[in-house]
This record gives sequence, C-alpha cells and structure tokens, in this order.
Amino acid sequence: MLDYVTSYLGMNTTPGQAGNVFWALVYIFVVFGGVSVAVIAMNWLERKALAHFQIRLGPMRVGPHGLLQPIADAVKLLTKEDIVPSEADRFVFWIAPLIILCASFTVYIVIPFGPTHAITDLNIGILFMLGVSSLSVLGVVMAGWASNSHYPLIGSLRSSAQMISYEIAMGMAVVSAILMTSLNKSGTGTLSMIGIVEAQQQQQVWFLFKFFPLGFIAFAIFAIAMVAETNRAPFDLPEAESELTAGFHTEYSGLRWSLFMLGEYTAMIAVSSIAVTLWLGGWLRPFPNTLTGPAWDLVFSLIPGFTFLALAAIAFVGVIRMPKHPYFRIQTAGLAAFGAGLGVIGLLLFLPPVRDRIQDIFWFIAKVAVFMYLYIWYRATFPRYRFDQLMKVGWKVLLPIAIGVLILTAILGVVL
Amino acid sequence: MEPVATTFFFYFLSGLTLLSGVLVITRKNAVHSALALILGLLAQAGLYLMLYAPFVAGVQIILYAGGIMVLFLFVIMLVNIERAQKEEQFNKQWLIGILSAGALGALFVLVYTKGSSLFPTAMAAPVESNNTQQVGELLYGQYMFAFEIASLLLLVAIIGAVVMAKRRI
Amino acid sequence: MVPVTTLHYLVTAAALFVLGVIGVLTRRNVVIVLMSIELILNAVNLNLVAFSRIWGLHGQVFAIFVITDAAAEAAVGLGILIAFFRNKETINVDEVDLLKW
Amino acid sequence: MADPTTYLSHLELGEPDKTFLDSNELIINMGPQHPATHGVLRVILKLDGEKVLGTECVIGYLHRGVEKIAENRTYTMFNPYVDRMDYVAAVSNGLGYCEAVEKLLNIEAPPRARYIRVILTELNRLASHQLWLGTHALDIGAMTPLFYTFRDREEILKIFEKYCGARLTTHAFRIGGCQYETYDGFERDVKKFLDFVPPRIDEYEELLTTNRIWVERTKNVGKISAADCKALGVTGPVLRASGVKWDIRKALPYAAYPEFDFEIPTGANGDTYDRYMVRMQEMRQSLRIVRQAVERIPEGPIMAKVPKVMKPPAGEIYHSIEAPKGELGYFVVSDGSTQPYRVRVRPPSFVNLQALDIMVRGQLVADVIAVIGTLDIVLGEVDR
Repeated sequence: MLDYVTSYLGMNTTPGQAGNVFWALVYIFVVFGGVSVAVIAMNWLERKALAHFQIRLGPMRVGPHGLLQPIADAVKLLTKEDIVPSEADRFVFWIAPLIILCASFTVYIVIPFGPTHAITDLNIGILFMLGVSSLSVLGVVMAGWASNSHYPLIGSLRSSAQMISYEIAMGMAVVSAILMTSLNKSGTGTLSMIGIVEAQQQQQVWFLFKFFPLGFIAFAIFAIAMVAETNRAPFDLPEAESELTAGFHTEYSGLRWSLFMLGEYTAMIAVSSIAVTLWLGGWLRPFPNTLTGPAWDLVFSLIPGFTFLALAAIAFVGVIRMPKHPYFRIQTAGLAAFGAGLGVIGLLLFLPPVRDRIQDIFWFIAKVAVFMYLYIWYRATFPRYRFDQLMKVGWKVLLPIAIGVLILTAILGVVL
Repeated sequence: MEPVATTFFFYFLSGLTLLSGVLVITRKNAVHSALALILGLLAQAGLYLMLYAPFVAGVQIILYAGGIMVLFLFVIMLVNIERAQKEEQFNKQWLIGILSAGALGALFVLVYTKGSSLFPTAMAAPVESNNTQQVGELLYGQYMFAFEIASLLLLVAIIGAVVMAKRRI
Repeated sequence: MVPVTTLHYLVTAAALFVLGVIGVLTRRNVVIVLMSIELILNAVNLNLVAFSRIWGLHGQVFAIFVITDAAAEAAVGLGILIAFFRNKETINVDEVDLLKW
Repeated sequence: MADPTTYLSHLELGEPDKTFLDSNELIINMGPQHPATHGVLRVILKLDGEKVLGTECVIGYLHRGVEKIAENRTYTMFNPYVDRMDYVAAVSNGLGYCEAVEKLLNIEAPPRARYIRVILTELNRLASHQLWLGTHALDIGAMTPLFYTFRDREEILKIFEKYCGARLTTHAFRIGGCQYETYDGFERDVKKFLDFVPPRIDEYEELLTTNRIWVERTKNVGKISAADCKALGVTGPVLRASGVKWDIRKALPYAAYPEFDFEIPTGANGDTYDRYMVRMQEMRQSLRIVRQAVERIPEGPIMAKVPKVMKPPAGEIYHSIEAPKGELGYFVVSDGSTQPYRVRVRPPSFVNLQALDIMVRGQLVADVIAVIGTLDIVLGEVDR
C-alpha cells in the first residue's frame, strides 16, 4: 500500500497518467479546495474592487475591510430557507444547479497548473474542456424550465442561445491556437493541455504573439466569447436584473442559488485558465527564452515571495491606518494577523525547495488573476448588450473573423 | 497508462447506459427523458474512453450532450408538454411493438451465441496517444468524400430545419 | 471475473438498440420517439467503436459520421415537430396521419 | 396623425397555456415589483418571443389622493403635500403650486425671492436629471454612473438641507415668496458647486456618450415623432428630443426666467439617445442659469405681503412650469373660502407615460426597460 502511495513521488508526470489513484484523489481534493477558496476570495475581491470603481468602500463591517464577508454570506445562504415554487418540477429544479456545478468543476481535471501539476493529462484535453464546459448550458436550460415561471424561461432561452452561439466562435479561435501547436519539425499537433504549453515552450513564443496579429486576434475573440460563455457583464443578459429580475435563477434561493454563483465563478476561472493555457504560455514564466540563465531564474523564482510580502505590507499599511479607537481593536488585531499570515507565506515561498515547486503554479494563477480582474473591470464599465445585438456580435462579427483567422493561420503555417 | 478497474467501470457504465435507456422510453415527462438520455450519452462517452477512442468520446460530449440534447430541451420547452403528459403515453400497438423488439433481441442473442467464434476475445491495445491525429488522417484522407457528403448533409439539414420551423418565410 | 471483451460491448449495444426500438414502436410522444432514435444510433456507434478496437480506426470515423447524421436528423425532426405542433397543437405521433393540412 | 383610439392598447389576455412559438403571445407582467420600473409601475407586456406587441400600464399603486386632500386643507397647509408627488424634484412642484396660488391671490413674489426660487429650482432640475441618468444607466446595465451621479447629487441635497433643513421633500417656498432668507455662505456654496460639477458631467459623458454598447442600446430605440408627441401631450425633454423647441421657461416665462440667457437643447430623431443628449445639455444649461442668477441676485425682501388667512377670490387659474420631466401644471379652483374647491395637477410623468406604448411597439423587451428609463417617470407623480 505504502509502495503504491509512494510510487508516484518523484515521477515526472501527472498522477492521472501515472495511474496512481491515491495521488489523483489528493490532487482532486487540492484543486477542489483551492478553487473553492479562489471563488471565495474572488467574491470578496469583486465586491471590493467594484466598490472602489464606484467610489464606495464595499464591505467593511464583517472583519477588517470586510475580509470575513464571504464567510458571513456563505453562512447566511446556507441557513436560508430553501424555497421551491409549488408548480416547479422538483427533481429538475433540484438537479439543475448541481449540473452547472459539476460541469464547471469537472473541467479542472485537465487544467495544467504546472508541467506535473494537473490531475491528469488527457490527449483530448482541450476538446474535453470545451465539451464539459458546454454542458453547463443544460443546467441553465433546466433551471429556467423547472422554475415554471416566465422570467426564468426567457432567461434560460436567452442564455442557452447565447452560450451555444458563442461556443462556435470560441471553438474556432481555439482551433487556430491548436493549429499553431503543429508548427514543429514533425508536424504533429496536440490537443493535450500540457502539450499545448510545451509547444509554446518549444517554439519559444506565446501563441498570443505567434503570427502577429493572428494569434492576438484569435485570443481577443476568445476573450470576448469567454465573457459571453460565462454570462458576465456586458453579456449578462440571462440574468439581466433590470429586465428579467434574475434570469434563469430568479426562483432560486439560499443554498441552491449559491451553487449557481459558485458554478459561475468556477466557470470564469476555468475559461480564463483555457485562455492562459492556449495563448499566454500557461505556467511558463515571462520571457523564458530571452532572460535566461541562473541569475534570471533566481530573480523570477523570488517574485512569488515578494508578491506575498507586498500583500502583507499592504495589510500592515491598513493596520496603521486603522482608527485608534478601542472599538477597532479586534479588527486591527485581525488585520495584523492576516498580514502576518501573508508575510509568513511569503517567507515560506523564499525557501529553495518550495520556490522551485511553486513557481509554475504562481505564474499560472497570476495570469488567471489578470483575467479575473478584467471581468470585474468589464462589469464596472460596460452597459449591457441587447439580445439581438449580442447575437449580431456573435454571428456576424466574431464568427467570420474567427474563421478568417483560422484559415490565415493554416495558410501561414504551411507557407512558413 | 494502464486502465484501472476495467471490469468494474465497464459494468458500471454499461449499466448506467442501459438504465438511462429504460428511463428514456418510460418517463412521462419528456424533460426527464431528455435528462436520462444525457446521462446515458455521458456514460457512453465513458465507454468510448475505455475503448481507447478519446476523440469520439470528446465529440460525443460536445455534439451530443452539449449540442443535440440542448436542441431537444429547447423544443420540449417550446411545445406544450403539460397536455402530452396527461394523455395516454403508449400507443395501441404497444404489445406488438414490444413483441417485435423482443424478436429482434432474440435475433441478436442468436447471432451472438452462434457466432461468438467470429469475435476475437483478446483485445488489441491500440496506442492512445495519437488517436486524434489518426482519426483526422482517416477523415481527411481515405474518407474525404464521405466527409464532404456529411458536411453537405448538415447544410441541407440546417436549411430544412429553418424552412420548417420558421413561421413565415 | 470474466475479462471484458468486445462481445460485452456488443451485448450492451444490442440491448440499447432493442430499448430504442421499443421506444420508437410504443411511445406516442414524438419527442421521445426522436430520443429513442438517438438511442438506436448510439447503439450503432457503440458497436462501431467496439469493432474499431479490433479492426482499426475506421469504426471511429464512421461513428463520427453517425453522430453527424444524428445531428442532422435531430435538427430536421425537431423542425418538423415544431411545424406540426404549430398547426395541430399536439405532439402525438398517432395524430400525424395526414399528408397535408 | 392617426386616430387617437389606436393608442388605446386593447390587450386581450389570451389563453395562458398557449406557448409563444405557435404564433401566440406570451403575456408578461412586468412589475409592480420589478427592479426597473422605477417604483411601482406595472406594465403588462404582450410579447411575441422577445418582440413587444403591446403594453398596458397599470398605475395607482402609489395613489394617495393628493388632489382630494387639497380640498380639505387650506392653501398654506396643502403646500407641503405637493412635494410628495415628484419627490425627486420637490422644489419644482412647490414652485408651481406657489405660483399658481399667487396668481389666484393676485400677488407677486419679490425679485430676491424669485431669484432664490430659480436657483433652487434649477439645482433641483440638475439633481433630478442626475438621478435619472444614474437609474437609466443602471437599467441599461451600466452600474457605475449611478454612483457617480449620486455622489454629485449629494452636494445639491446638502445645499437644500442647509437652506431649508430638508433634503428630499424640501417645502422650500411659501405662497408669496420664500420662508427663509439664504444662509450665510449660500452663494459661496452654490458657486463652489458650479465650479466643481461641469467636469463631473464630462465624466458621465465619458462613460456613456461614445460607449459603443450605450449607443447601440439607445440609438433608434423608443423613437417617437414630434407629431405623436404633440398628439399625446408629451412635454419636457421627451418632446424636445423629437425636435420641438418648446420650453415653458421660454414660452410662458415665470419666476425670474425672462432675465436669464439660456438655450433650449433639442434633438432630431426622438430616440433614446437624443433624449439622453438633451438631458445632458440641459444639465449644463441649468448650471448656466444658476450661475447668472447667483451673480445677479438682488437684495431686498423675500416675502410679499400675504394675508394671514388666505381667501382667494372665487375663480380658477391654470399655471404651468417647466419641471425637470416636462410641463407641470396646477389648475386651482377657488370658491372664495380658505380651502381650494379643487386642485388638479397635470403631472408630466403621467402624460409622458402614455407615450410608452407607441415607443416600444415592435421593439424588444430590453428596450421597454430603456424606454421606461428614458421617460424619466416618478410613480409618486403618476399616481399622485
């Protein structure tokens, strides 16, 4: 048994490929927990960032700077009454949020956080990701239908039409990135997520800059389509609150509603991960081939630690700026403890064995975080598209451009 | 990579497939049928994976579960199912139907028992790693003509569906 | 336990096929009849992929063609269904007995 | 102009179990509890898919019988009630009522009072437009302008609070003038506000005016022609956006408006974008008026000689002013007693709401939201 457990350690591959169920399960739990924590952090961050965009403070009451707000929200949602409309189809109503959640979490099986930091490496990785993430549309449709109410129904019809339409443009953009993986001597491309990043490493260029501007256009199409896929502003028509109250989840409350939210944020992280993997070099650190040598390696490996130290410093600035009134004593202490925690993590990341292992994951997460911030930024800036305009953008703008980019990429790939 | 617990997964997935098949043809509510069918399709994608056909499995998930079934759900929502649920679910010739299907099943049993020698019991283990590439080469090489015909068929189907479903042209 | 062979897959496919046939022959709801046809097509696919395990990848290619056909069939079938429903307000297959309306 | 009866929407509520694909309609009840109906408006929408076939407004959820209350109150006692109609532009309401009763009493407010009235009314117009902009943008999905406009509206409300102690329902004016003299530093506050707000208005415009999505959402949405506007009695920015240069401040001047120099912004297409542009320019024109007024404000009394017990001679009077939302008219009938015999209000929101049906017919559900927003209705005023 112990042999079985340890047999994976030291292997240069993912646990799924090594066929080690124990370590695969460990990875699954780590990824599941990590993503859940990321969603919670994202929740807090979105509220704070959005608030600062809108000259508000955002949550300030629960914990220092509202740090415990997501937990308070979770407790509130869990203890809320679970209302099922009397005319609803109970079974479908019950299963719809679970489908969305499962679809968004299953995608993480193939996301490579590092060359070996993935649950498994399917050789149809990207196909699998697109397929599974497209399953969440089923949950949306079923939620809208099962509520047996007009607004959810319209919301779900809108949503499914939107998700299916943008999936096509998204797929075309993805195919043009996959074509780029085959531009090596043997001419064999790959659909595997790890393989795609390795192809970028071999060709010494992020696919974002490959055949400039073709790679960039494909990336831009994907970046737009992924916002539409995840039903976020400015494409948040399915839950356009001013039109359809809350779209397909109008009738949901409490825990089930929070499952929808969890699924939405999970899906956001998932599609951002696809974008990072395909175009932004996945786990590769910036400039891996121009800034080479052990000195640069050292510099880049120190960045994760410094990032956390900087976050800790920001927290301590907050501690200093906290009002001195005794009422704020606990908050000040809490924030100081939080900052100290961040600082300890930062110091831990300086340890050589840790910093070598953590680098890949850090760069991957940092790139994903940029997309997460973009999501918030979009939400603060843009009004909402109307449904026909949304369809027009999807079918008449993104799709033709994506097909054109695909064809040009293919031609260039053969010619060059 | 050696697959783990092949026997268990085979029986689990094929059982799920058959169970969902039974649910599809027995549910009153068409949405429940569609749900069961989606479950079956996913289980079948698992079976394809076990048969070292990952590309077909991926296509199954994207096209069948993500595309065709959404179409089905869409249509079920658009047509009035409340009334259809209250009506008689099975038609008058259901007995004959089941009997003929049973006869067909008996034929299958006969073929498989009599001709079991035709099927090799040992399975070759094809390399999985470049399955997609091989399928692609076949699809765009040997089966090019069939591929083009299939694409034409899809075009015709799109036009036909639009013509029939559109209210006024 | 008996090792899983091609025959196992074939038997599963045959059972699925029979279930689909039963659905087509006995149900009155057109949508479910269409879904039963999908079951039949899936049974065929399972057969093809199982055979491809022995005789090369041609079976998988054909499975993809079958999926294409299934998509076309579903689109046209559901289009007809909507047109039919709009005119007769029913999705009962027994009442589809006129050549024109 | 077509037969006006065509505008009466006869929504026949079809059988509910028919679905909307088989050429039948879906009836959707938007409101009275809906995030985008600005209060308790209920709109019954007849939809074909997402296309609007017709609308019917059901109003009265906020009816408080303001007009009836007037018949049991003295002229002075009724004054605060009018603030509760259009609560986001309470100063305008008070101005209209006070001037109507003054006309009935045949007195005139002294010049300084009239200048104060203009300043406060125009500031209130700005506040009302800011609130409109914020909520309208929120309806269309842009969340951020709401907070920006509320931040700046706050400054106006602070001036009101300093002047009369109230922020929303100000009750700023009295019949015959103003109750309060301006506080020390009133002019300084107003001037400071005048300097600080134009960049803020530019900021709103930066977020919206050239924003592609905003333009697509508002251009050619909720179009209404000048002829239709006139036929329906639509007034205010909605009318002006259709190209009619009609502003009561110029056409039938009141208070101190003839003494100021300002322009009436008009649009050409009568769509939502034009109404947005008209209101944005009106904000700037309001600032212009306030600046002139605060620079030229005369000294003197703020209250005309008004009898303690007001007993206007029997008769009737109609007086209208340009409220932020359109023509606000008061029809006051006196029977010679201390209480009005009848007060009838012509609320601009109520009349403008009539245009909803022709503006949204044939458009999409999302446009209904945009149009309700662009009409700038306040349900307190619609229902009274």
